[in-house]
Amino acid sequence: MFQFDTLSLIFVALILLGAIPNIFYSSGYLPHIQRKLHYQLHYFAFIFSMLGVIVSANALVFLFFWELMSLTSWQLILTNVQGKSTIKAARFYFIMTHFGFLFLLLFFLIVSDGELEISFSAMKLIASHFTYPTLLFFFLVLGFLSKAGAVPLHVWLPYAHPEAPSPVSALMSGVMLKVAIYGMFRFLFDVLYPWPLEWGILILSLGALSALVGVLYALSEHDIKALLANHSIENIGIILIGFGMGMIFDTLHLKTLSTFAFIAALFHTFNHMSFKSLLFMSAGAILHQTHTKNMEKYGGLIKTMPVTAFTFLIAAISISALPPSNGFLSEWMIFQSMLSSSHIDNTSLKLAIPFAIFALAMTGGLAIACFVKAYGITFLGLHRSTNAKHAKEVNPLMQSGMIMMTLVVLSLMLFTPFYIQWFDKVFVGLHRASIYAQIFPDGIWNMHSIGISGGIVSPLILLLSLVGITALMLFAYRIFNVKTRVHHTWACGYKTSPKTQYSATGFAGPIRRFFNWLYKPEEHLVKQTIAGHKSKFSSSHYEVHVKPLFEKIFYDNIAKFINYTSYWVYRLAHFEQTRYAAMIFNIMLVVLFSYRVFAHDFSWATFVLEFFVMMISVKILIIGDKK
Amino acid sequence: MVDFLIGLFLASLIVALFTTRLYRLLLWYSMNSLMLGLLALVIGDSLDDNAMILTGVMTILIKAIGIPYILKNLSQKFHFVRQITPKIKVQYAIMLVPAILVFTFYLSEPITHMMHTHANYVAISISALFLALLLMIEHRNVAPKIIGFLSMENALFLLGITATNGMPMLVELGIFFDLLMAIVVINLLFHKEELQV
Amino acid sequence: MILYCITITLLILLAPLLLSYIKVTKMLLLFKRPISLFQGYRNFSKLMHKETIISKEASAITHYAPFLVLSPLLIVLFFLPPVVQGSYYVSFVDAFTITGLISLSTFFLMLLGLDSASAFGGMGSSREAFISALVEPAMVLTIFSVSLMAGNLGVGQAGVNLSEHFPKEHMASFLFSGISFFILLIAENGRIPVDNPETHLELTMVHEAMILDLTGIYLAIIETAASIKFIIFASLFAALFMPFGFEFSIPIAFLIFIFKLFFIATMVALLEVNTAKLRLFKIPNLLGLAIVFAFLSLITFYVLGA
Amino acid sequence: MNLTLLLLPSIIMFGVSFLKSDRAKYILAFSSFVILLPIVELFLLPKPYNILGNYLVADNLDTYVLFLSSIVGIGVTLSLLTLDKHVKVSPNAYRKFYRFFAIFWVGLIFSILSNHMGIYWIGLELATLSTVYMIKTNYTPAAHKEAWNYMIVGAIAVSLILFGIILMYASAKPILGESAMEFNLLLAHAKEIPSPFLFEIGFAIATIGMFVKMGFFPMNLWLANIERASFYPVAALFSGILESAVIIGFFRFSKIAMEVNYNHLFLFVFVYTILTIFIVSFLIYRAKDFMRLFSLSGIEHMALVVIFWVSGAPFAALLHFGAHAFLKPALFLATGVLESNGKYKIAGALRGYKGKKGTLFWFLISLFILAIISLPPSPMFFSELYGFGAMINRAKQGDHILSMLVAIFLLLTLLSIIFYRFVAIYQSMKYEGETQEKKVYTSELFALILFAISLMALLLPTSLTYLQSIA
Repeated sequence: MFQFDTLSLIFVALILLGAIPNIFYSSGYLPHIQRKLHYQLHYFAFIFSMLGVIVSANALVFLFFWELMSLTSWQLILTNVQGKSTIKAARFYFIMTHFGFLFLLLFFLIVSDGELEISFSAMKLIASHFTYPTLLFFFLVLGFLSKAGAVPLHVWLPYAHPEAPSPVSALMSGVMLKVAIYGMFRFLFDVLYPWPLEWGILILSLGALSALVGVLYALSEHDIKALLANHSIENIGIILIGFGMGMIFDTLHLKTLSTFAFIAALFHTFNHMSFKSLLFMSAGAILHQTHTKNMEKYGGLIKTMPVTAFTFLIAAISISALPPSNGFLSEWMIFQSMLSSSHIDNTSLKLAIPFAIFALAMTGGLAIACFVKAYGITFLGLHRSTNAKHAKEVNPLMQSGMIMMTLVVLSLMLFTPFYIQWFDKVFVGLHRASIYAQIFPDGIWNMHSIGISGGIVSPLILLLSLVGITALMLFAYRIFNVKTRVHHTWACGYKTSPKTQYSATGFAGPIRRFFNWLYKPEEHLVKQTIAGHKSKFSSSHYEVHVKPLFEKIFYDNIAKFINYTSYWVYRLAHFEQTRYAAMIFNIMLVVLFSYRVFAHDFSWATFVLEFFVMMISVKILIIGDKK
Repeated sequence: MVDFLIGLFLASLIVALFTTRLYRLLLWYSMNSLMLGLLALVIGDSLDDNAMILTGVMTILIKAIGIPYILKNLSQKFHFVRQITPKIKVQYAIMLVPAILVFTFYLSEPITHMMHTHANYVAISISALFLALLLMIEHRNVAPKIIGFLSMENALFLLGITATNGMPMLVELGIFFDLLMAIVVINLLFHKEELQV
Repeated sequence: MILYCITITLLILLAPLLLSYIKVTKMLLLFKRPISLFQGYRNFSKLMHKETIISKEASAITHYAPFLVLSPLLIVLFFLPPVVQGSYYVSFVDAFTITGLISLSTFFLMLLGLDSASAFGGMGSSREAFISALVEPAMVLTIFSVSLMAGNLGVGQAGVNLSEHFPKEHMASFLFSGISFFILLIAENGRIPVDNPETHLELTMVHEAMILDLTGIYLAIIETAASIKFIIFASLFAALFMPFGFEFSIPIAFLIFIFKLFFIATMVALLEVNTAKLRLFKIPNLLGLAIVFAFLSLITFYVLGA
Repeated sequence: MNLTLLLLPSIIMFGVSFLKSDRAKYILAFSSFVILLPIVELFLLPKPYNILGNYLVADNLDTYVLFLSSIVGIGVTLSLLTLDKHVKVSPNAYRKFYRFFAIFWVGLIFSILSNHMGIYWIGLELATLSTVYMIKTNYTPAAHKEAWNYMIVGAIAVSLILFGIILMYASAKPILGESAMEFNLLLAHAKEIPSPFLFEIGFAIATIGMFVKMGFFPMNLWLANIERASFYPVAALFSGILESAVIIGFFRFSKIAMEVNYNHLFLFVFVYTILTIFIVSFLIYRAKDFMRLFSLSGIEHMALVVIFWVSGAPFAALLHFGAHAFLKPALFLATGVLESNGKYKIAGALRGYKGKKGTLFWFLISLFILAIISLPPSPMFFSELYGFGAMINRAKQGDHILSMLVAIFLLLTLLSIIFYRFVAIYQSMKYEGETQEKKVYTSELFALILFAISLMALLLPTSLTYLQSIA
């Protein structure tokens, strides 16, 4: 029923690291929730089911907990229903996870021969005899990546995460998505092991695409939680890039490089868990105080909510992959593993990998812009609404949750070697050579890339020197004893007011304009002009909404198609109100005819004849003449 | 003799399809049932099967006389619409009837290789089934639909008699019992108010 | 080790001079009376003595950010390729780390701009975010492709390798990355045509807008950071894209290096004189060019090996 | 154990229904409960157990189905006790309802326990005809119309079944003689049938009859309309009990057909089921009232039961059937409460319940609604896992593995449309619309609890092993 190998244990640790601070935070958040019993019940069931997925050792238990996880998280989104948007988001989320579940179901049913209690290793044997392994791979990818939120199955994230209560968003984004990554690890290694090159390239490209799409849509958001949700897409993309590289290297029999890339992916998984949880918690704290998710209504919160501001800053630095944070280290590893591929002679790889490098580099730059926006608009400057003005620091329980999560982030930063050693054991458990000694050949100070003439980074030295130099300068500043004076910000002689600040929309303006071809934004400009002057106006209001392109072309059309079909089916079905005898007549005719044609002696001529007979009969007996 | 009676059975059913008056329809149904009963008597006689002879007698009594009589009574009591025009155009119907016959013979063609005697009887029974369905299709009123349903019953009796040389007694009695039950229910349904379906 | 320290000290000391040099060159070319070459130092000492005015709207970020802007850049100085033979150098630090450190500095600079609740600060930050979002990928790609050509991902080692055996077979990608890097040098340091460091007009400001509210010692720190950033880029350019003069004896090599720096500064000045400031929304055309060249250089190296 | 004992409660019920006293209501209900007792005894007897020669033979499969039906019957009776609080119903109608209910049970017991195609059919016809009048206990024009509709369509369907039975009988008569009507003999000698084509034709016609009766393609809406027009306990009866009589016939016929030619059977049933689920899923997508919704979903479940059975997963089919038999009646019975404030009001149907009874009610209904879209830990979750597993296994053994997989995928996609709709409806019931007070009566709650307990009992390891032993 259950297994506890290193891979499972690592992910158990991940869940616990994500969940324990969250429990504190959640208890602090509880007074904010009306249906407490409902919430508590599903909250703990959710954590429990995630653990269940991780440690399950056969398909039946896995699928059971997987669905339980979807079910509870769906109910958690519905904890505080505030209008249509929550309901829509919850519905969308649930159908998407169910969609993924279908593929997982197909996958498991194929590889288990219907015997759902067999172990994963027994599945491997069955899978190896299956004629279309790529089909299995596609099922797996669709199943897990719809949960993880990779493009093009990512659309639900920016809807579902903002609507859930903040502790739940933190859990969903920080931890639940990782369960899907666990699934990738578990089943690609345990069941579908030798991978063709194409699979790795597919994962790599999906990752690159997700990373770009995620960060681009994050930039255009002004709902803080939706922004963070979009960043989850980006980070899942980054994890997948690492994962894909690992698969590619493995196919090319570069085992150590492959392990390195996988460790990078795993490391980033942990990092994303830590900082994304923290970000959602901080965002939740702000939401808790200001009662709005709209960033345009924040501002100046650093003065009243210093703890939240500090934790958010740490997480923002980490997610923007700025040295020496843990986010930086894992992205560095992923970069290094991609660059180690320069000597590989394979054209498709040579095209795919530079693209992925480019995507990752591009992502980094945009992520920084995005988090400057998120942090700056939220915490700095003057408050933009009365709600923000009255915000206070949240209660100690929530604070403790955030601080604990900050400690997790910092521990990932400080004890990188320890974590890497641990991740390394996962792959030793999967019959690979340990590469810890190659990554840290001389103590914990320098972290080496595995590739030929790869780079080296020394996270602790970087951290120490940064802190050291800054402290030194601060010390010098104290010594100088500089005279200071406090005065209002200069605003060209006008009074400094919250309204003159840059807004989140304005901040992202240039980038949005650059990517206009992608966003195709809806712009609303309302302007009260004075006496017909174009340039003189008493008030103006500008809003931009970006609807994701994928949603527009993909999901909306599917919805339209279903609507259309159901309309026709509905019309057809209503014939039976008056024409039931004719319906039975025709179904008899077609069944008997088909039995005659197919079961006795098949020939195309009779088949065509049957077709025409049926057409005529349906026309005469059911549809009838037009009046 | 058997073939002749079967021919008459089919003919009465086909004529019923083109009828436009309710009483005429009842008459044709009664003829149809009569043929069935006679058929049972003939086959039962030739096979020396008492059960089948009993079936034949019961068929004639219940189906050829009893049911048409009850239905006629009901129709007078509840003022049925007696002018019943088929909804399917006659032009179509005259094409459909032969088409159904051709189809059923085509359908049962493989059976002729498998069982030697009764393949055509199976075909005719199936076509009778289809024709009875057609009867139900072409009328909107309740009464002809009931006739159609009863003709279906006849069709399967035909099958039972000709193709299998009679079903077990128990089953046949059960079927009659159910038929009576059906009539009771129909009676009850009519009892409250007469309504067009 | 001594040479290493000397180099770093030299770079720090040269930094303000180099910026003043550009200004002087420009003024000369425009037939203006030039300022002193040592104006940078003067400004610094003047600002150090001034009283610091802190905005009432600002938060703790304003107190710490200037130091955090400067310190990553100072750290980068330690990672640059060596100037002379026999000097110690940190061989292994790669492009991603260097770019990351520069971005860290930019990150705090942008926060600084947003902190004071002034419209200018936000505007500057927004523009800077836009520009650096486009610059960062190009920079990572460029340096990576150069270091791949040099056969070592560590930038320091790459610089040495390039001057020891220049990879002639990769000339094409080398050229592409050179072009890209030069554009980046201009963009990252806020030179014309991306930014105009000399005006305080809201249409054109980027870097200046962010630091409009700073005075005294904070301004001094930020100005120093700007000059150090320039010298980092210049010396990276010198080491990676003009890989010669390394093999000479120590004093000559030093001189050649300084000459290279001034040559780069002259080129920048010439460019500044000859072009007009671009509109903000035209900047992507230029930076797009940089990204394209960077990507091209990487892909040329990868696919064609040229 | 003899037949009299089995039929005794029904006969008493029939007799009591003619008494015109107020107490008759409770005696009737009690006699309906008592039906369970002989069935439980039958359940415990060693199988196969010949009740009436070789005509009525109780084996594991049919006692299981009968047992399920009797539990549903108790639930229906329970909710009938308070039916008059929701809708207008005269005492006379009550008694008439029970009168036909008694006949219904007789027919049902015969058809489920029969080992003889003819008796099976007679029982089925009896059950069908008796339900016609149950629909009419609701004195509305709509109910009258639908009763006629049911009468005619049901009669066609049942005639088709008999027609098919006769053809099958004809095909096997040359080797088995008169006993060709006995299921177990027919099964044992299925391979020797001289004219398999005739048998298949018969099977096809009988199956069409059964499918029409269960509301498969193309007759998807008639059951829904009937259930809409009649009282909701009748609807529960339809979906919970009557279908069990039909499905057991299908189980038996298809077992024989599997022996005759498995591939033909599989293809036929598979295509038919996919078509059914295709239509049903899109109809559910547009359904706007509870009756129609539950009825259509019942059709979907029956289609799944059928396809699971045919794919060689009788365990999954039986489990699914059991879950369906408990869930659907429960929901139908609850409809009376859910629709307290208007027939077509889905939004807010789960709101406005006060007190412990109310809370328990909406909680149970939430669970039931989520259980019919097979979320764990609903038995349907497990049955679908095993059922689809068997289908895929079947696909892997065949030659057309890709097209089969595509078909299975299509099936799953259609099921997710249903899933989507139910999720939407559940959310709408719970979170949208205004709160209006609704009243829940204890007897209804008892019925729901009974169903909930039975559902949980289905998941016990013992019952699972029992089901596996049937299979």
